[in-house]
Amino acid sequence: GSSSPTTSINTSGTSTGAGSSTPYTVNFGFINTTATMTGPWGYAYSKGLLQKWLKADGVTLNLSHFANGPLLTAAMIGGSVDLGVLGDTPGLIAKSQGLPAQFVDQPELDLVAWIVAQPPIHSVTQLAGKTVAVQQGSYLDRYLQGLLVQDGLINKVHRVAMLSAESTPAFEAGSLDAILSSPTQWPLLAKTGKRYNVIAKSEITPSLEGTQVTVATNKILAAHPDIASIWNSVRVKSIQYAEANATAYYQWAAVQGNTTAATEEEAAPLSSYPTPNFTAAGISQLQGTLNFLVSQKEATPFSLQAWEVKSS
Amino acid sequence: MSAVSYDYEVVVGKAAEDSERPIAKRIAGGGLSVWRRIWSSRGTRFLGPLILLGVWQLAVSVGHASPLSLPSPSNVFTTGRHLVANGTLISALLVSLRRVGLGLALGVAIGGSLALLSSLSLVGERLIDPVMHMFRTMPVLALLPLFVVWFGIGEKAKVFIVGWAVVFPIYINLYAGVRSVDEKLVTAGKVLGLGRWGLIRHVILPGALPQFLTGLRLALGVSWLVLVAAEEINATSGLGYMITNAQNLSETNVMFVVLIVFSLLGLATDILVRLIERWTLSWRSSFVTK
Amino acid sequence: MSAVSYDYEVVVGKAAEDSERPIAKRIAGGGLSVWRRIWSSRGTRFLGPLILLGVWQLAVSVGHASPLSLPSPSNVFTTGRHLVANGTLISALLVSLRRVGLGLALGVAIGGSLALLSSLSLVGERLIDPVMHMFRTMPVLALLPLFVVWFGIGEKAKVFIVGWAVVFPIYINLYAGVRSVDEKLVTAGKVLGLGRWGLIRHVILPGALPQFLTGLRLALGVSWLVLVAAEEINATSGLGYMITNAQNLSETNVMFVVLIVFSLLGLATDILVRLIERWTLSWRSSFVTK
Amino acid sequence: MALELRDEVATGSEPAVTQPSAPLRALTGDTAYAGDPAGAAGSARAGEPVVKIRGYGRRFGDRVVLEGVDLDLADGEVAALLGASGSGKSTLLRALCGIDHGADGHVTVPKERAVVFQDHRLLPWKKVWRNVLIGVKGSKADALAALQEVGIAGRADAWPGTLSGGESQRVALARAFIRRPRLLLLDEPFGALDALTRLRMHGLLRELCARHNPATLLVTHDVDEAITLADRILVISDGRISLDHRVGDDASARSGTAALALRARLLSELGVNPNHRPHQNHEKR
Amino acid sequence: MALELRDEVATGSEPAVTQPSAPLRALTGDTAYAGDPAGAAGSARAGEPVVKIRGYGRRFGDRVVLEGVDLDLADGEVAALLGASGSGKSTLLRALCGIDHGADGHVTVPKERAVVFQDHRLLPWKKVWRNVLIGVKGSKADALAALQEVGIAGRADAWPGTLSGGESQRVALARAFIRRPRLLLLDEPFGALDALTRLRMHGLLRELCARHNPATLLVTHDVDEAITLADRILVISDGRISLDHRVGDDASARSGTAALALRARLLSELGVNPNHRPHQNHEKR
Ligand SMILES: Nc1ncnc2c1ncn2[C@@H]1O[C@H](COP(=O)(O)OP(=O)(O)OP(=O)(O)O)[C@@H](O)[C@H]1O
Ligand SMILES: Nc1ncnc2c1ncn2[C@@H]1O[C@H](COP(=O)(O)OP(=O)(O)OP(=O)(O)O)[C@@H](O)[C@H]1O
Ligand SMILES: [Mg+2]
Ligand SMILES: [Mg+2]
Repeated sequence: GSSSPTTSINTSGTSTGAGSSTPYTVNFGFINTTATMTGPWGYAYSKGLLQKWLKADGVTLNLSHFANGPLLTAAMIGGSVDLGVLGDTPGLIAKSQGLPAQFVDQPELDLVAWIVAQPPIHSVTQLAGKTVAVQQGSYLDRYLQGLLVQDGLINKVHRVAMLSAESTPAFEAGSLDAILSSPTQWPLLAKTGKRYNVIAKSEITPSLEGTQVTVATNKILAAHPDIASIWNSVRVKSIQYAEANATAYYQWAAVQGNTTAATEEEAAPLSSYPTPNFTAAGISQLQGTLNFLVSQKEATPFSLQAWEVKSS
Repeated sequence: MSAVSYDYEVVVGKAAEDSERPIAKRIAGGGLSVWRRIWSSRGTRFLGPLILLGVWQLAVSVGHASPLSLPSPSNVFTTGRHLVANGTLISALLVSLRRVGLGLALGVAIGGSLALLSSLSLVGERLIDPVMHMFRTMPVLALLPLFVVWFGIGEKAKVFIVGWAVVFPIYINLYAGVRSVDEKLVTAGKVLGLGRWGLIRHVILPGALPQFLTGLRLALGVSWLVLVAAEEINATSGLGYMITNAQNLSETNVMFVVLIVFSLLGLATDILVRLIERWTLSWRSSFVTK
Repeated sequence: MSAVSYDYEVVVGKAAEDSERPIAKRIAGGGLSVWRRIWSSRGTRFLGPLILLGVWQLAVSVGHASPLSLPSPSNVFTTGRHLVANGTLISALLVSLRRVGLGLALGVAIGGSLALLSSLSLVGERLIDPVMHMFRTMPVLALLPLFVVWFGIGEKAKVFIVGWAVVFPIYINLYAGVRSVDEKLVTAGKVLGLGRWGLIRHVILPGALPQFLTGLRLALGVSWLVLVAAEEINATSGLGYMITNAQNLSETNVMFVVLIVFSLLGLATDILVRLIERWTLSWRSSFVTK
Repeated sequence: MALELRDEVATGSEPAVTQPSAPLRALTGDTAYAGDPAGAAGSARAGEPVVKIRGYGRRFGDRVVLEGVDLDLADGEVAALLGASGSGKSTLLRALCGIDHGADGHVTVPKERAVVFQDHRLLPWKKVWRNVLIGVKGSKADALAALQEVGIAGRADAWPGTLSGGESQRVALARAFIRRPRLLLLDEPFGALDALTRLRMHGLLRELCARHNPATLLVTHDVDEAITLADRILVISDGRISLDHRVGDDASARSGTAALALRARLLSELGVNPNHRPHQNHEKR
Repeated sequence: MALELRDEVATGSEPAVTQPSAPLRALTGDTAYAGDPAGAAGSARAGEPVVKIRGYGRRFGDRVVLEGVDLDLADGEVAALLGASGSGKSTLLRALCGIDHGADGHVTVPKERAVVFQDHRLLPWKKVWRNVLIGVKGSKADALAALQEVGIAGRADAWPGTLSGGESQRVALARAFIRRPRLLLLDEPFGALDALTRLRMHGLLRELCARHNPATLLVTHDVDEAITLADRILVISDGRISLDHRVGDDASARSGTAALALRARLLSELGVNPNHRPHQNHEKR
């Protein structure tokens, strides 16, 4: 696929089908417990740029946020959300269960995951017989399972499902031997003053890293087939804008995540936001995740190619 | 007297039944005694659930709902049969029953004791009641991390979470029940020579029992609700775990199977409480003819 | 008669009070009338919360808990003052109050109507009661995605979720309340010429009112609990949103501030229901001297 | 016949605790005064009895309390009902009220009824004056007038829970007296009253009867009261009406030797040795 | 003195709805029979009154029901208490029971008391025979014997809710009669009984008094009953004991002209024209 150039408002309504020429609203959903959208497009939104760019295409953006993937996909099924960004695992699972939506782009790659363990554990192999908590169905889970399969530990490590809100305090209290963490959570752990070991970082095994996917419902695509390209173009503009203001961007991200600019740069560098809607590296990461989910019987196989939205 | 005419009615006998007709018709949907007799039979309790099933099937057939949000009854049934056959459902049920049972026992014991202390002693009331009202609005979901810190991530934490949630309906209803016991009976008991424990045992508890049972009904319901939250912590089986899992994996069929299991558990707990009521409140039915 | 000696007691007068001493001491913690008088004053209701505060401070001082899991009262207080000063807390409170208020109104209306239908009509009972028991054990957490599918992600969904959770305590308590109305009074009302609505208005509802208010107490509590779940859906403010957010950002101070707001709301709702009780159940206090 | 049919219904319908609750049964039953012109009953023709009881019987489980009771009451007739404690007087009254759904036989009564229950049955959540007005249209002034007549206007704004036994009973009387019933059912309505108040109430009852001419059934344990007030005295024993005596219409029947003879007869019917007069033959201790 | 002090406590302690609930107050109060040897009361010396009432008064809000009542009851004395409805008879009895916490004055009573309440107060959740045994150690056989005496052994296994008015009253009587009280408080205990049963109960009461010799306070509206049963007749009016008459100890005082004279005096004290005899001067309608 490729990103198409933006088009200006066409009031005559003849250039594209299904009446997309009149201004319309797109309900956009993303995963975050705070109401602010993160990432370059979130930054652009906070500056009022994203709205301006979309306005030029006759699109008004209406943001909604969700605590987890299942709620976002439920909102897409119910028609409350037309376009959404979510983690690849919930996205692939929902698609394999029949989510009536298509794959617009892969806005973020290389989601970084760490395994943090209580001393004296200092390597993944030492996790054998230990308890590791991870949020089920998240990219962290995908990384952990992938790594354990790779190291032949999948049946030796006691893997438990917990939300980070509960696993973090449990880990601090010593009930857990290790937890999965994103670098953004690390400063919080460091704040306790205790010493923990980061025993694995996903940067080393990028094939096990998660990605994000943007999906658009069949409904919105039927009504406004150009929405995918419109969104892609403003996404690219956002990334370019953020790159041009990198320091300010990381600063902004740090405030949103209650972290530091350095942490944000490590966890989600601007380089992990590709401008093309589909990249070979990204698709191969996604395919890896899908294969993994299929092997775990959590998803049924399907063709990513066929899922990609057919740009108008 | 002049021949004024008055309305008469039959209060005993054949016509007495027919005279019930207009109102019976309005409320009961059928005016004939035959209908009343049919509705009185216990089997009609299954009608509501059946209608529900019908509405569900209809909603699916009309096709307004996507199978992702509302799978068809037959699909859910197949999935259910499969889950029963491979033992997943039964073992999850057993695990959860254990947690709920222990949590209930704990919560009823604590909530009941606190309610008695608070409703029977002035100092108890002053010390306990406001604290209970402060705790009961604290959302379990927000307390989960604290539970984890204090009670770990084992079975204990799960049982305590269920117990915590159960305490409040028991406390509130038993407290209200004790306070509503007819004071005339309490003073009578006292004058008749009952001591503190005698009064509690023979007058106050029996008098508060109906409301306690209402509390128990609610507690049974609540315990299944918080089970889902409790089983978000380090669970590898259980109904709550199953449903969260199904949700994460978008397995709507499984989710509905578990929801149906929950609803059947609701029916079962209701029947259980009805049995307890029939057994302990039989004196109430004796008022039937007065 | 031979000079058998019997025990006497003073039942009215100075000594009558002193004779209360042994038992008062055992239960009330202080045997002197002075103590009873002190405990009777309404101000002592704040003692429980104060003790709680003390225990909290102690736990922090002893230092068993990490500041991440249990911040100190003073820290929380500072954070609270800050959140009040910058308006965050107040606006969150107002937003949540609106949701809870609307949800309560909806839930009370629906739960109340269903309870009346079910407790007053045979057919209603057969059709409604089992279905209510089936629904009430279905965990709200698991139903959230269905709510989102059916009611969207706006205010409506949040209000409906609160309403849904409120329906059940209201239903259960009002149903039990109606069924516990003294049948002698119902037949008396009927014989005195009250029609269906007259009976409901003058006999059944007032008779069921105490239990309804117990249900309302529980409903008020439950509404704050589910608010947290409801505000997981696309909320940009509100207390539930604030607490989830704080949890995810590990802002334990903020979390505790919101928990304290919840507990104060619990106290406030209790006082509210007490006022309603004092106003509507004043006839009960008249039994005081009988 | 009718008896068998009822039996079937009585056993078929209400199985113990589960079903229909008190309020439910009351609501699905009929309502006095509710006006059901097309109902099963008709209108009175002059001279016909206003209360017709045929083959009435009542059993609780195995215990037969009343059986095969036949009784007619004419317009304006005041009948006193005597009988041992537990003989079924209140049971019969409940049937006449229309609130007993388990009886056998056939009973027709006028729709306009007023009742004083043995246990008063004031609604505890309604102030005294509102209790008087239950089920009738009237102002507080009407209620106060009725309460004035029974001598407790001063407690009009009290909660029923604070009344003395006699005061509650008088509120119940006021509640009956404010109506214009065709049938007045009084279950030991003066039992908790002192001598003076009782005489006043007798006067009131007479007045009410004179004004509205209802058929009246008065349950009492006081033989003298029955003789003073009633046109007709019924005694229940062994589940049937064992004595049905019409008191003569002239005043002489209620005084002097005629009254004493009647008194003796009634007492002996109730099992008391009629020679046993109060303040006579007991030596104390 | 004591009066002022009580007042202070009475107003200071119990503010309306919020505080202490019924069960709570009962529990934190004292308990009859509970045995408090170190308590404020002592033991009886022979010849001293067993009940001492001094300056007793009771007001409800502004309404003074009783004021400045002084009364002693001796061991074995049977006192009848007459008075208009609402005059405060039950109120006085409640104080003697020890369940009225708002009274003024000073009242001492023996710890062993038995009471029949005007409204019976059977516990609806206990079968009849268990109701009889509340607060006493005894077997079902004991309960049955007591129920036999009041003539309702046949209903021993019934729920109180199914009893007739007179039956409940007799259960309450059985409950009192099974005890060995030093003070027997009876609030209109025979009001709902028919003539025959009432006579039987009179006999039982006499027997009980002969056996245990308790001081007895019997509230009744029946002047004849008072004359037959009591050693002493008290009339309450206008908030005080307006008449305190000792009935002579010989049988003649309870029969013949002496009784009639006493009857007339009591009735006139109660406000009834003593010439007004039943079955005499009312012409009907
Ligand atoms: N629901 C019931 N179940 C069983 N027995 C009952 C029930 N109701 C009444 N009875 C019995 O029926 C008998 C008649 O009761 P009823 O109340 O009619 O007596 P009564 O003549 O009014 O007596 P009293 O003069 O004592 O009021 C009594 O023995 C009573 O115990
Ligand atoms: N809690 C209360 N509040 C207000 N007034 C009360 C209360 N309890 C009793 N009274 C009033 O006190 C008066 C005396 O009541 P009490 O019950 O002692 O009367 P009584 O002499 O027993 O009358 P009866 O013969 O009718 O039983 C009555 O007027 C009653 O209304
Ligand atoms: Mg009766
Ligand atoms: Mg009295």
